[in-house]
Order: sequence, then structure tokens, then C-alpha cells
Amino acid sequence: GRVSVFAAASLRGALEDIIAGYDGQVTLSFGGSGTMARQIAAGAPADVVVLASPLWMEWLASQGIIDRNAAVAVAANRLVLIGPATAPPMQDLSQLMDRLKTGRLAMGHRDAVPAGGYARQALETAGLWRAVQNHLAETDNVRAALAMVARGQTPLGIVYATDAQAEPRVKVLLDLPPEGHDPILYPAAAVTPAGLPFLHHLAGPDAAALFAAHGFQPVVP
Amino acid sequence: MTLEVHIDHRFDGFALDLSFAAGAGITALFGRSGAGKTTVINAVAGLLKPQGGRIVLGGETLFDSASRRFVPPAARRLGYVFQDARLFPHLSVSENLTFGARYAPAGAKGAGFDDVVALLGLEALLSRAPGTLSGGEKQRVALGRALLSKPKMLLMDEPLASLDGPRKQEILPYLERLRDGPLGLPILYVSHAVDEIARLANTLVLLKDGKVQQAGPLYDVMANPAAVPLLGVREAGAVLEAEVLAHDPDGLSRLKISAGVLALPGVQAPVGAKVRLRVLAQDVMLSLRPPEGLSALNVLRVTIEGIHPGDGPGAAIALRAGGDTILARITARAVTELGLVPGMSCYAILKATSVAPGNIGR
Amino acid sequence: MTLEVHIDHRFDGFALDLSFAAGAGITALFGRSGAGKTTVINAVAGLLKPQGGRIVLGGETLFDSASRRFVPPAARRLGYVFQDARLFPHLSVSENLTFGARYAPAGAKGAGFDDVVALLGLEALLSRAPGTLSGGEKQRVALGRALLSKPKMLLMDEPLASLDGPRKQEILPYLERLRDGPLGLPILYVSHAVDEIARLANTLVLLKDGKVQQAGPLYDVMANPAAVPLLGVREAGAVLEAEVLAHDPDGLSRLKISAGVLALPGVQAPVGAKVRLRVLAQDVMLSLRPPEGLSALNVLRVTIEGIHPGDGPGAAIALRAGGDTILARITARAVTELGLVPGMSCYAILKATSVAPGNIGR
Amino acid sequence: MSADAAAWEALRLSLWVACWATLLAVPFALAVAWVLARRDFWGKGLLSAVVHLPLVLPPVVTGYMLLIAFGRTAPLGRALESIGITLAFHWSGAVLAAIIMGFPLMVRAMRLAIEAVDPKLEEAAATLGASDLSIFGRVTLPLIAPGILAGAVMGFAKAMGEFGATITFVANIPGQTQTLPSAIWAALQIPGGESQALGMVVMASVAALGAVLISEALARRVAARIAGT
Amino acid sequence: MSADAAAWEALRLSLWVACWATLLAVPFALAVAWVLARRDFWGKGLLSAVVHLPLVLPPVVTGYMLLIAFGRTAPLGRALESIGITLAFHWSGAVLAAIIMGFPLMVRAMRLAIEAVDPKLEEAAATLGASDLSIFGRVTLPLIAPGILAGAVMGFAKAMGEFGATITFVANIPGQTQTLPSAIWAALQIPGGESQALGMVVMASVAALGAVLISEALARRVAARIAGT
Ligand SMILES: Nc1ncnc2c1ncn2[C@@H]1O[C@H](COP(=O)(O)OP(=O)(O)OP(=O)(O)O)[C@@H](O)[C@H]1O
Ligand SMILES: Nc1ncnc2c1ncn2[C@@H]1O[C@H](COP(=O)(O)OP(=O)(O)OP(=O)(O)O)[C@@H](O)[C@H]1O
Ligand SMILES: [Mg+2]
Ligand SMILES: [Mg+2]
Repeated sequence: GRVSVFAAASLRGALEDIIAGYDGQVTLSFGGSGTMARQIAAGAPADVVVLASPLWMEWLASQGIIDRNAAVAVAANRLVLIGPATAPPMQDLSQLMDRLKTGRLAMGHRDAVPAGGYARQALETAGLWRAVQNHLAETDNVRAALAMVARGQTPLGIVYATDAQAEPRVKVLLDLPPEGHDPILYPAAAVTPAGLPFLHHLAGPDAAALFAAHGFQPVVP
Repeated sequence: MTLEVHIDHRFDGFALDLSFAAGAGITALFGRSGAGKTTVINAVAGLLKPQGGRIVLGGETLFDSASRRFVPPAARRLGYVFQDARLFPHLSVSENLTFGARYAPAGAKGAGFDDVVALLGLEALLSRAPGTLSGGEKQRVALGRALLSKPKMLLMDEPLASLDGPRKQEILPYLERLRDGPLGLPILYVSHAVDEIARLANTLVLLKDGKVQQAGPLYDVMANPAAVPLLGVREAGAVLEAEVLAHDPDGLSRLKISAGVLALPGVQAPVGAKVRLRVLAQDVMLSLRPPEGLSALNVLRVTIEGIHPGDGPGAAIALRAGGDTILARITARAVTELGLVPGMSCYAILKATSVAPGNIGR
Repeated sequence: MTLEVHIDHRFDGFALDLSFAAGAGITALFGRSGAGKTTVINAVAGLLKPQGGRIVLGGETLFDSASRRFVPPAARRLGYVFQDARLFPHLSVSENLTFGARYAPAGAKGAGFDDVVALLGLEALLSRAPGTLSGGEKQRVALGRALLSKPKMLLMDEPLASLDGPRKQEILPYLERLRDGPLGLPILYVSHAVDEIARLANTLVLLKDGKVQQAGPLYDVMANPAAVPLLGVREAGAVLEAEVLAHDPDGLSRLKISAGVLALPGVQAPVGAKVRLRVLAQDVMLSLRPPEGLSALNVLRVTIEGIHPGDGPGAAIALRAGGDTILARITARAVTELGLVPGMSCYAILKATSVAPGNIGR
Repeated sequence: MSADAAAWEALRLSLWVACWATLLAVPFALAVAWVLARRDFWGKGLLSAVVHLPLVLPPVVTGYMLLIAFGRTAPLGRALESIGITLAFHWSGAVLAAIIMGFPLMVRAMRLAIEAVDPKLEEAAATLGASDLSIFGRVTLPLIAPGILAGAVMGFAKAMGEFGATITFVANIPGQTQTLPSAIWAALQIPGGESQALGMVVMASVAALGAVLISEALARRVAARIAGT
Repeated sequence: MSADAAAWEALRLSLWVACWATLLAVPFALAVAWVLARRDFWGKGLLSAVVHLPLVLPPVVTGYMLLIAFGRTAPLGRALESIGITLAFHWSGAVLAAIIMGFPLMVRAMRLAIEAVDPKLEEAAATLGASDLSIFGRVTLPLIAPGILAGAVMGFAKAMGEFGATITFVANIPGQTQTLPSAIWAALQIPGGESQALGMVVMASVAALGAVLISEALARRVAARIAGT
């Protein structure tokens, strides 16, 4: 029958393409990672779950809902520093404070939004966290941070590369070094045995190509 | 069906503390503005729960503070005509009129819709909304609504105050028919118009500042000199029962009262009928001798029963005339000059008006 | 200050189409329930914008449909006593009373607060909320509120309907003083009580179904047989001006009217004073010969001016008595039997009542 | 399913959920409003505060509480499921969320309307023999019809717009629980989704406009009836 | 800053924002309510629908719209900034978001109250010489005080609970725009954050209870004044 997939909303474009090429019937439901994890714990009719944060996958495993070892990362992502389309590119993060001037740095919420957590790690690694902490504009999702930059509300923002590529009003000023934060992985797991075939497909090469087409990074094992 | 009322209730700055009993027929509550008439009616209707007292209607205890009995208004089946009309604004006139009909018990008798509508001249208004009615029209609908709820008793708080004279003259006989007809509907009636009361009431309760000043059969209370200040000096006066003896060719009618025969113009009742005569106290003159130069027809030999000084320069004199008492109001000076004392006999010259032609309460 | 009113307005099922002019003093609007009285007053007050017409007060055009002029109610400064009291529920009685005072122009003259409060007996109520007042108390506050707004004119829609007799007797002279005193306040006055009108009004406008049936000086309209059905047969009757000649020791007073001298009981006015006499049509009898066996004092020789058959079995007869016209109402059969025709002379036997002792309108 | 079809499906579901929520909530809201307007009792303020709570708490919290209470694994949810009522991850759960979120708005409108009814009219009905229930049905209810309508419109609008509690309680399953707001939110989460979101915003706005216009017309008619013109 | 201190700071800010939002919104809501209740004009239904819009749209959308209208680069935002009013990342922006989100609730309560005022009383005031403004101030306003209070409570409660539009418009800046709902939401997004969230939910509930109790007491006093007891 139909396979129900609960997935992080930022994967939507890629997942829609992936199910188009899958020969089973799939229903995609999108939500925030924390919300979905809780729902699945409360008995949500999901066969497969794809989250934007390993933290919540870990939580699901700790609840005994999925098998920790059966979870696979299906895609990866990168963080980028963005600015208005007219801004000059940046060499490294050290210029961050100069570029911000009195403005703020838009990013996902440092604790609540996975992208915000990675951005925080990156800034901490760069030794900028203390300085920038009071110049943040934290949003409830990355897309809102992107919109802040796109609307000129903030001069800079840190978002996923996948988000930045489709917004003409912003420009990637700097790719943040991936070693500065935990790997950005999208873990997937089957909640029910019925989800296994699709999970398999998701971890397969066809899906990987489509993830790549949407700007996601390949998963380095 | 008798109504027995004892109320003890206190508002901030106003205390009602009274008892009265009303027999069959129409009981009028009379008193100045703020005397407590509406409060009494509200208590009878069950809209006010007095702090103390007891209200019994026809053997059924509607309220008793001692036994904590309180029959809710809906179960009392009293048709209340409010001082303010209180029509239901969302219902048409005819829906207002028929509002209460469905709650009457199956066998209840009451006025017919068409009769009431015709009596009150509501034919053209039936589909109208209350908001567009004139003041008098509203009051008529409110009257009709209460009549058509087939009540056990009617409570009427100045039901005719904003109606024109001709309409009143149509409604008054109807109320008399309700009272006297097969329904024998008792009515508790508030009015400021002494002529209405003189015409309608069987029992009269005079209220002042929340207390009963006088209460009893209409004839007795109206003939009591103590009632004069309450009724107002221009309105006070005895009401007598008379029988029409004859209509003379000169336009005068002869009427028999217990003390003799009076000649009055404009009596519109057949020979043999009983009518009420209203003899205003201010229209009665006293003379120690039989008066000369005046037609002697309306001169009665009377005995002074009591002299009641008023607030102003006047005094009210109760006069025994046959089986009746009539009232005269003359100046205190005249009392002294004529040397009037109780027990004295003298002559009363009356100017009487007949009320309620062709009708007389039991 | 004269008021000129032309109104042409149509409600669903009711059309008002009338013109009248009111001079100084009190202009009474009289008519049955639903005749259009409140509608007229609302138009004068500016609460209703008639579809057509013109209203001019003392030279100022308040409304003119032709020139599209409409003075808003607030700028008209007319003290309106509503048929329903319309007190402001959130304000105390004294705040209600003084509500309008601040809007009067600096120099405006008007009644004083203490006078009005005393007149209306509101002393004990000043701090009360309107919601707790009795019906008559509300009406008195509404009256006071309009008086204290220092208006250019008063509009009163049955202002005394729910007041007791004694209170009315206190307020009526006050209204006369407002009218006659230094304020010379004109009043447009709606009432169903013919006795109030007979006492107060200078001009009388009779309305029926939205049209003016009769309008003019009170004496003329009241003496017009055509007015009888409108006023009601029990209430219709001429109002005459009389001068008190003497008070006789037997209690009767002699009053001079243009046609002769009448003897009446109970006249409370000093010798020389002018009083209004109300002669109810139903209290006038006609005789072809001087009547015998009756005191001749109140018999006047009169000439028949006109005979006006009524709706029922009665007919109204206008009688020329000296400079005045008085009305008699007798049965149509009597008209035939006596062979009454206009121009004939005969004798009228009157039973008159004096109204408004000590007061007489201009 | 194409994006367009999904949007229409979301609109249909939103309307469906909003209609049910409004229909089901009106009697409860009316009862609570009546109690708050016409009865004095200990704890009245508390009841009023509880009714206001969904307004004060972030919708996620309400949704989370619903999930805890009515989730498939929760005792209440299980009990309901055993009698055939599934709320969690079902459109009926979206109805419940919409009812709860709209409740304060509905209660307030109805309460204000009830408080505006002159008790003297209800007294008059009682003297005519009407029982409390009859009085409510024949006098109070028609007089507060405009207030009920206003409350219903508020409830409907809120139900159309409810997102946080709904997505937290019943997730975002297309055709089942994906209402217009959830779909709009989802569209906003991916690059280039703005134009699709805009289309759905227009849809929602038009639906709201329609509901408001209908309610205004109805209210006008009801008011005219009472004014008698 | 400890989690606890942050929570108290969020509560303080929420109260501050809610108070300002309520104070500022009341006059506007009153004006709109009056127009909707007492004037008939072309486009009235449209105005009413626009007022309802924030109810119908998911809060994110309203937040985006605010960003578009009042953002730093938007003309309106620039104009405000030039007169010294900064909305971006400032608590005043949160106030604006709360005003907009609470507006439909406030307007509806006040409108119902105005519609319940008998125009005959206003007419009576006019015949006593009061100008339209005086009539409003001395008759209408005191009579609708309970409705204004009700609207204010609704607005206050909504402002206390507003989250979606606020975070989208002015982000989540501790001490400036991190209101209690934002903090609660953030806590719920972290595995194991429930207990911290619960503490803040209790805070919000107590604040709401307080506001509702105060408003109920005030309403009782106002009503008693009008009933004269
Ligand atoms: N809730 C209240 N609080 C204080 N006083 C009240 C209250 N209700 C009534 N009263 C007072 O009680 C008295 C009696 O009121 P009631 O309405 O019975 O008078 P009434 O005889 O019907 O007068 P009216 O002829 O003017 O209608 C009045 O003085 C009134 O002001
Ligand atoms: N909006 C309306 N629609 C239809 N008819 C109306 C409207 N307003 C008034 N009328 C009718 O116009 C007539 C005149 O009303 P108005 O209030 O002027 O009467 P009134 O002379 O003051 O009567 P009352 O003595 O009973 O107060 C009445 O028959 C009334 O029903
Ligand atoms: Mg009364
Ligand atoms: Mg009228």
C-alpha cells in the first residue's frame, strides 16, 4: 500500500522528485524535526521518517521507536554566509563583524533550529561567537533567515547552501568550512517494516542524484 | 380567588412593608410616584423575591419566606402588563401577542385572539415589528399579549396611561367583562387616574412610602376622609351605588341612592340599571339650613360622621347619608364658622357625575 | 417665537402630510394613538428627516427639503422630553439632569437646578442610578433634564402620563410660569389628557391619521363641533374665558362670560381674576323654553350656529353665546324632536367646571 | 499530486475542518458564554481564564498538549479510538484543534451579546409562562443571533487560519490533515515556494472575504428584522 | 544568562509588549469598530474582511507581510525610521505584530458592544446639545466600557501568546523580541526541553489568569455602575 513519509520541510523539493521516480505510492508530510519526532512517538502513521537533525533521530531511538543502527543519512548539506546580491564576496569569517557594522546576522535559532545549531558551532570554531552573540537575528527556521537577508533586514545571514541557491536577491559570500561544525546530515529511518523498501530507495543512487540536483551534498560515509 | 400579600423588602433608601388582601374583581393599587406599586406587583409576579413575607393566591402559596417557598414566575401564570411595554423586539406584533398562548394548560380559558385584536385596534399592526410602533400602540400590544396568555390573574401597571380617551373608553368595559364574565378574572390594577379606579375597582389599596395607608372595598376607602390627601383633593370623593329610576323629559335622570333621589344630567343607562356615582368631595357643599334659590333635587339631609383636617387650609368631612358615606371638602374656616362637629346634622348640596354607565362592579 | 411646520413623510403603511403653525405659548398636539404626534415632534427635534417639507422656528429654517437644509438636532437646542424617558443609564440622576447644561451658549437663560429638583421632588434621588427608579421617577428626571438644558423651546411627548395627580398639579403651574415668565418658553406639548390641554394650551392642533384635522387657537378649536369626535365625546367641550365677579356666601362663585353670568361651586381664584371655564359638551342641555324647576343661574340664551352629526347616535351643536361659542352634545333624535336648525335661538343649561384656577393663558 | 491540486485539496480540507469546527463549537461556546454572562459562581474568573488560555499560550503548546492527551498512545486517545473516534493525525483532530483555538473568540462574542440582552425581556417571557429553556430559545437566542453569527465568523476564520496547534497535533498529511495554513507553511520552507504560497494566501483571503461578506449580509438581515425595517 | 533568568526576562518582555500593544491598539480598534457598527458604506464588507485577515492567514504569512511592509528597505519602514521609530529587531516591532494579530479580536468585541448601544440614547444626547464627539465621549464610550475592556483583554491575551508573526518579523532577540511564546517554542524544539517549557507555560498561564481576573473584576464594577447597584 501507500507509504507514509514524515520529512523535514527543507527536503521537500528533492523528495517530491524522488517519489516521482519511485514505483510505490508515497505520501509526504512535512514538518519541523522536533514536532515530527514527537508525533511519531505519539503514534503518528509514519512508515519512514527523514529529519534535519540527528539529535531528534537519536531521541527517537532512545524512545525505542526506531533502531539506532538502522538509521541512515540520506543527504548532507553545507552552510553558507549570504548577503545582498550587491555585496562583495568574503575571504573568511574574520571580516564578519566589520561587515555586520550595526546590522545583525540572521540565522536559525541557536538551539531550536538545526541550521542555527550548526551555525553556532561554526561561529564558535571561528572564535566569533562571543562577539556576534548580541548581533544575531534568530529565526524559527532557516527560510525566515534567508528572507531577512533577501528583504535587506539584515546585511548577513547563515543558511544552508540549498536555500541560498534559489533566491536571486541574495548572494553566497562565503562557504563556511564544513569542519567547523558537526556534519550536516539528514538521517532517515523506517518506523514500520512497510517503510523499509522506500528507505532503501532513499538511500540508493537514484535518490542521491536527485538530492544532488537540489543542491544537497553527497553523504560521505 | 383571593390574593393575600405580605411584603417586607428593603432597597437602599426605600422600605416596603405592607400587607393587604384582595378579593375577587379588580383591586386597585393607588399611590404617588415611588410609593411602591410596581414593587408590589413585581413581588406578586415573582420578578422580585422579597426579603420577607408571604404571597398567597387562591389558596396557593406563591411565596413564603418562612418556608422558603418561591414559585417561579413562569409557574404563576399571571398576565403582567408592564409599565414599560417590554415587547419582544425580534417578534412581530402577532408573534408577541401569541407568545404566551402555548404555555397555558390545555383546558385554560381566556380571551380570543380576534376579540383582543379588534378591541385593541391592532388589525393593521399584526405584521409590524415592535420597534416601529408608537407609544400607545406598544402599550396596546403589551396589553393584548398579557390577555392572550390565558392567565389566572392579571397584573396591570398603568396599562392605559398612554392611551387616548376613546380607546380607554373601549378598553375599560372590556376589563369589566373579563372581571364579571365567565372567566371572573381577578385583576391587580395600578393607575394614577382616580376616575379609572372609581369606575373599575372593587377593592382599593392606598400606598404611601411603601406602606398601606388604607385598604378595603372601594366604597369604604373612597368615603374615608383620611384618603383625601392620598387621592388628591381634586380627585377625592365618595363613590355611591345608585339605581336609575327614570329619565325625565328635560334631560335629567333621577337616581335612587340610599339617602334619597338625585337628578343628574347625562346618565346613559337604562331604567332599573345600577350605576356608580362619583361625588367629588370638592363638589359637595354644606349648609346648615335647607338651601334656597337652588333646585332642591340634589340636596340631601346628612349627619356629620367625622372631620378630618387636611395638610392645607381644607378639611375633609365624612357625611352619613342614608346607608352611604359621602365626603365633602370645605375650608377649615368654614368648619369653624359653621360650627361643624361630628354628630351634627346638616344639608349637603351635591354635584355628582355618573361613572361607568351601564356597569357596576359587584 | 413662532414655529411653522410642514411635513411630508411616508412610512410603510403610514403617511404623514401636514402643516401647522404654532405661535407663542403652548401648542398642544392631540390625536389618537398612532396619529403621528411623536413623528411630528421627532421631525421638529431633528431626529427624523422628513422626506419633504419645511420647519421654521423663530425665523430660523431648521429643515427645508427644497434647499436641502437640515440643522442637526444638537444645534437646534430644543429640550425634548421623550415619551420613553431615555435616561442615560450610566449616569446618576444628577448627572443626567446636568447633562445638557454645558452645551447651552454662555448667555442662555433657563431654569435653575435647585428649583427644578424641588419642583420634581428629586432631592432624594440625585445620587441614584436611573435603573433603580420607578416609572414616574424616571419621567420626572427626563422632564428635569430637558428643562435644565436651557432650550429655546420645549418638546414634550406626554410628559405627565405616568405621574400622579398631585404631582401633575404642581408641574402644570410651573409649565405655565415657564411659558408666561421672563423666559417666554414656547412648548410643543403632546397629551391625551384633554383637561391638561384645556388648561395649558394656547394653540391646539388635532391630528388624525397623519393629517391635521383642526388647528388654531385653543378656544376656537375646542368650540368647533367638528373637533368632538377627535377629542372624544366625553371630553369635548368649549373652553371659555371668564372673570370672577364674586364669591357668594353659599359657596358658589359668580363668573362673567360674554353671554352672561354663571354660578359655579369650587372656584378658587380671587375676585377679578380671569379663569378658564371648561364646559363639556355632554354637560350642556338644550331647551326651547326657559327651563322651569331648575335654578336659572346657569341658563344662557343662545343661537344655534351649526349642527354636526357624529359617528354614533349623538350630534354636536355649536351655540353662539354672546362672543363665545359653546358646544352641546345631544342625541340626534333630540335634534329632530326639538326641530333644531341653525339660526334658531334656544336655552342652554350648563354645568361648568373651572380649570386652572388663578391661571389663564394669553 | 501537482502543487496546484495539493493547494485545492488543502483549501477543501480547510473549509471542511472550519465548517465542522464552527458547527461543533457554537453550542459549547454558547453554553460557556451564557454561564459566564448570566451566572455568578465561585471560580467564574478561573473558568474565564481557562477559556482564554489557548489565546495566551503559543499554539505549539496547545498542539503539544493535545498530542499528549489525545495521541494514539495516550489513555484518552486510546479510549476514544476504542469507540471509533480517531483524533490524532486525522482531520477530526484538526477540527478539535480549531475548536480549541477558536473557543475564546467565540465565547467572547457570544458573551458580549448575551450581556447586552435586557433581562427584563426574559422576565416578561417568564411571566407569560415560558420555561427557562423556552425563554432561551424564543427570546435570548434570537436576540443574540448577531453575536452568535459574529462568534461563528471568528471561529470559522480562526479555524481557517489555525496552524501551530494543528500541525503539532495532527501533523501535515496531505488530504488528511494538511490544511491551507500548513500547506502555506510547507511551501515557504523550500526555495522558490513563495509563489505557490502566495497563491494559497490568495485562496485563504478569498475564502475569508466570502465568509465575512456572507456573515455581514446575514447580520444585516438579522438586525433589520429586529429593528423592523 | 541562565535558563531561568531568560524565562523571567521573556515574561517581562511579553508583559511589556502586551501592555503596549493593548494600549496602542484600543483607539484604532475602537475607531474601526465604530465605523463598522455605525456607518454604512460601500466596501464595508471588504474592510471587515481585511480586519479578519490576520485571523485567517497563518501567522508566518502575516509576519512576512509585516517584513515586506515595514522592513528596513520598505518605504514605510524607512519613513518610520526617519522619524526615529525603529521596528526592526526592536520590541516595538513585536508590539506591532501583536497589535495586528490581536486587531480582529479587539474590533469584534468593541463592535458588538457599540451595536448594543441604543441609538435612542445618543439621539437624546443630541437633543440636549451634545456634539457627535461629546455624545461619543459621554454616552457611547461609557456604555461600551465593558466591550472595550473585553476587547482589551482579548488583545492582551493574544499579544501574550503571539509567536509566529513576531518571530518572522523581528526574529528572536533575547531582551528585545524574545517573548515568552518564543522561549517556550524554542525550549520545545530541543529534546528534553519540555520541563523548561512547562515552567514558562505556567508563567504565561498565571499572567493570563491575572489579566482575566482583573478584567472580570473591572467589568463587574462597570456593569454594577450601569445597573446602579
Ligand atoms: N433597586 C432599587 N434600589 C433602590 N431603590 C429602588 C430600587 N427599585 C426601586 N426603588 C425605589 O422604590 C420606590 C418604589 O418603586 P416603585 O417602582 O415600586 O414605585 P411605583 O409606586 O411603581 O412608582 P411609579 O408610579 O412612579 O411607577 C421608588 O422610590 C424607587 O426609587
Ligand atoms: N418606522 C416605522 N415604520 C412603519 N410605521 C411607523 C414607523 N414609525 C412610526 N410608524 C407609524 O406611524 C404612526 C405614527 O406614529 P407616532 O409614533 O407618531 O404616533 P403617536 O401619535 O405618537 O402615537 P402614540 O400616542 O401612541 O404615541 C403609527 O401608526 C406608527 O405605527
Ligand atoms: Mg411603577
Ligand atoms: Mg407617541
